[in-house]
Amino acid sequence: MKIQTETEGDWLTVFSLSGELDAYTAPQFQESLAETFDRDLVWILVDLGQVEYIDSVALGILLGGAKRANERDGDLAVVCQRANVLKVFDISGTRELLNVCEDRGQAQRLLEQRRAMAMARNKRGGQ
Amino acid sequence: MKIQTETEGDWLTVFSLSGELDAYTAPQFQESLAETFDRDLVWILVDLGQVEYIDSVALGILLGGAKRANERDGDLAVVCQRANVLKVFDISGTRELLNVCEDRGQAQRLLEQRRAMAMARNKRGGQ
Amino acid sequence: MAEAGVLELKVPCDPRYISVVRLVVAGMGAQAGLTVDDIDDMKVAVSEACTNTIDHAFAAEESGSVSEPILIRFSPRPAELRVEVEDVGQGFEPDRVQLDLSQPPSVEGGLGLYLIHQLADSVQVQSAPGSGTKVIMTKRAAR
Amino acid sequence: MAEAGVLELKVPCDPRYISVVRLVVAGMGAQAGLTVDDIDDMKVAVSEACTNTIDHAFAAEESGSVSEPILIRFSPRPAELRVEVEDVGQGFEPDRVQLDLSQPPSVEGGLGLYLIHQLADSVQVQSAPGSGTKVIMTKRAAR
Ligand SMILES: Nc1ncnc2c1ncn2[C@@H]1O[C@H](COP(=O)(O)OP(=O)(O)O)[C@@H](O)[C@H]1O
Ligand SMILES: Nc1ncnc2c1ncn2[C@@H]1O[C@H](COP(=O)(O)OP(=O)(O)O)[C@@H](O)[C@H]1O
Repeated sequence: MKIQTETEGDWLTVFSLSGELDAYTAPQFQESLAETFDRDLVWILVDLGQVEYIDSVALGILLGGAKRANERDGDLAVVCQRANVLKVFDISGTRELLNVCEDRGQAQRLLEQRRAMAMARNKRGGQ
Repeated sequence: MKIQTETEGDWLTVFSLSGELDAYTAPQFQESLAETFDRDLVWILVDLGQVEYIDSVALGILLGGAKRANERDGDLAVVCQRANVLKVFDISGTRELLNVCEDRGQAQRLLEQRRAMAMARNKRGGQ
Repeated sequence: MAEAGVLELKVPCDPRYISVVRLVVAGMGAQAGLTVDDIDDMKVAVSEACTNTIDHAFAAEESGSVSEPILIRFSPRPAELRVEVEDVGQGFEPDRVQLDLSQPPSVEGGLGLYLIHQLADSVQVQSAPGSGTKVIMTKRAAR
Repeated sequence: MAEAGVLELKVPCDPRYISVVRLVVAGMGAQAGLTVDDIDDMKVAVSEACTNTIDHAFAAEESGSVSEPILIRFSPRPAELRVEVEDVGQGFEPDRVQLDLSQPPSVEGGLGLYLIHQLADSVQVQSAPGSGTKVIMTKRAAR
């Protein structure tokens, strides 16, 4: 498994993963994710476009990431096209929870909208 | 493994193999080869362009085919580009014996020349 | 001794080897005539069973101690792949691990057995505290 | 029981499974850090040893009888893959199988052990009539 990390527009962290995400490799991604939260970045896009395999270990890490992001008023979205990977999201009923999108643009727009809503909420709360 | 057989110009039998040639799959090719000899076809081109793996079992079948063709005044040539397959010919010292060529055109020209020579020999012998 | 026609794999209880187990699932699945999609399903199911052994079977032992290997048996039959994943670990009571298969577990964790049941055509979990665990998964080629 | 850090494969004495053994060679070779070329070499070497067991180890038994499996042990060490292929067949006298490694065997047959010696970095053949055969092949990552 390979992990590439970028930051877009100072607020969005994009992870591009490739290879297989299992009990051996996924913990490495979990660490990268933890570092992101440590730096107070709570908007996260995980691109699984090049990932050929995931199982419950990866799912657990993604769910944990989404939960942590939500708790801190952020969110996480997943990009994925491969049928076998999508199937794992589908049968575990996590497609909605993890904001699984077909391409990166869609995922980024979704997170932008959520962020705009969160900022509006905070503004109202602050008044 | 997959085997495709064609006849070119009524004299040349071309086998196009793909996949892996080992103790399980190679015997199937051996049968096709035997049928060719049964039909008195002794000029044989074996295209290994799509073959990813060979070992001593395939080598033995090819050497047996070349021997049988030579005994009957014919010949056998092999087409192969993949480094790992070429390596098996190289370390077994069978590259010459099996007329290993880089492409099909080269192999076909080689067999055409050998056939012209064999026909000339037979003519002289017959006079 | 291996049963006739059965391929056995003994794998150290270490996550680094699960990807190798998946390679064998792919090879044996192809031999049994499974489709690529069915093989993908079995890769996840078998990996989950192995991950469970690594995570739960020897949980009580201090880390660093050498645990017993995972034993994986592949029985390719015509148009069917049967895989057993067995350990001699602490075992558990399958009945007490509530498996409501009508809906996925909502919390993190508890997904492994759920996915196994969803992805294999038939599943048997044989386990009891103190006597190890055996998970038997079967995928049929023609459905 | 598997040694710590050792992966064991028990394969029926049937050529259909040799391709699965090669998949494991690929997976374990990658873990040991071998290059693709070195993995290709080991695929041939290990396949040859398996083919020998299938062809020679149980030659005396009538066909159709169930023979003992091939036992294959993979020990990945840092930058090295060691593979043992073992059978409990009739064995042979390695010294009487003349291995002139300076030139390839000129006749058909007798190529298997020659290729093994050419492709692995080091080879040990342990065999004796009546007591089975073990071929130990090692490939180092950095050369
Ligand atoms: N091989 C095993 N050995 C011991 N306990 C196991 C084994 N497999 C599963 N279990 C038990 O079943 C529970 C549910 O497993 P699973 O559905 O895979 O979820 P998770 O692994 O996330 O807990 C585990 O928490 C564990 O208590
Ligand atoms: N596992 C084995 N069990 C018994 N005999 C073996 C085994 N491996 C090799 N041999 C003996 O060594 C000989 C040489 O083997 P090899 O070099 O592979 O060539 P080939 O298989 O073509 O005969 C075999 O003919 C056989 O007599």
